[in-house]
Amino acid sequence: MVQVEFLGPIGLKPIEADVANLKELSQLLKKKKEVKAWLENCAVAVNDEITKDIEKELKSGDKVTLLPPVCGG
Amino acid sequence: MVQVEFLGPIGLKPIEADVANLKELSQLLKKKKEVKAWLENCAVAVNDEITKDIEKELKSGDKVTLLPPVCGG
Amino acid sequence: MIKVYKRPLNKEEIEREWFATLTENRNGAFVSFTGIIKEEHKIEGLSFDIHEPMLKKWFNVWDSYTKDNNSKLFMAHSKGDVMLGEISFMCAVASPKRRFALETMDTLVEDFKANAPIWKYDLKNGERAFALARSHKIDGSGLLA
Amino acid sequence: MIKVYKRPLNKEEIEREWFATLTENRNGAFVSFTGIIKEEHKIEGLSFDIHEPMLKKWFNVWDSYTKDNNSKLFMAHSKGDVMLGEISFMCAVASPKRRFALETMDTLVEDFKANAPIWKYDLKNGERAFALARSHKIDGSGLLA
Repeated sequence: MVQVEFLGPIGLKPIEADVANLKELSQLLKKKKEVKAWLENCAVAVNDEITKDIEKELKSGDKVTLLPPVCGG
Repeated sequence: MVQVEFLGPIGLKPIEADVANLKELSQLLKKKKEVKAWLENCAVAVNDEITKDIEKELKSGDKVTLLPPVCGG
Repeated sequence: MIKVYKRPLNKEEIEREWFATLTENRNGAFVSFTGIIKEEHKIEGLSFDIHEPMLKKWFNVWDSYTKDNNSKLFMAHSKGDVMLGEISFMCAVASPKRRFALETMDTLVEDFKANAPIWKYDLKNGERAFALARSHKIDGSGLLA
Repeated sequence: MIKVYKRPLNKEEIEREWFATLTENRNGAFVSFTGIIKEEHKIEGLSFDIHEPMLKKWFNVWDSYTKDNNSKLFMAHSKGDVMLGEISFMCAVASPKRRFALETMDTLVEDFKANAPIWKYDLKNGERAFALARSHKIDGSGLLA
């Protein structure tokens, strides 16, 4: 199982997902109404490293993080 | 009479010069050995305003200042 | 050095701490940036969420870069509420070369605004509202859309 | 605000004074530059001559420019001797816009180095030697040559 975290203003609790890569996770998250609207705006990190690779493999214990738009300072 | 000041490291006392413009002042200063070597390196201000006009007229009471290379900070 | 505070930043205290680390090898140029909560959109203040592990990763890239250039990088940020006139963000570059310090500060602050994992909320009428319109999508956003 | 001190600069004291002028209308970004005397050429310190009336004129051009942009400019410089590790130069821009503050600081510091009427001397073996090789001809130099 992969743990999925939603940071900052998304305001959702972490979920566990049984997916083998980010593409499968994308398909899963698009089915969740409260997450779908955020997907366009969010960057994705696997184990705290931002990734741009939708094919990225996930293994059990991996942590995927959704990062909405930021503004520090 | 025009007062001529030599700033910073030039280390000369002010002099008075009977000149009508900067060109005449240039001719006068080139004759002074201790000043001549500085002329190439110096900017010129008339009454504390930098000028690039060698034809600039001078009137009695004007102050001309020679500014050698700078390095604040 | 990066530190996250649960309160508004005390500029004097923090800069004193940063300066203390320079004693052995005082650098020539010290450039600092201070972010003060300013009046805009009738807010009473701002509030910040921070993902600290990823902030540290973001910071470490810049920290290595400055170290490679014989320079030092310092950063501090508040989490939680920071009210008008208070300080939420400080950062500084100490370097023997002023060009390096000035240029690094410039590009670093822009990268910080664009990519550091920090979320900003307006505090207004007792509510905490995500400042989406003033936020920036991180490079690579939309991957799962 | 510009001030020339007959001693090394006290960074905390000076920045506290600058910040105090911001209370009524706190700006969002405060960018500051601090020049510390660094070890180079085996000097014991540096010494500065300043032509204050022309320094003020130079400053006033930048001061008007920052005021026109709703921002504030601060500067302090030492004259006379400043030893290794001490501070000779400070300057800051406070602005509601961080881009303005960062860009102004960058161009201002370069213009300051190139054109402000300040002369720098190395203090070495008890002597005060003009640092010609590290100085810059003011724009327009050579007019009388």
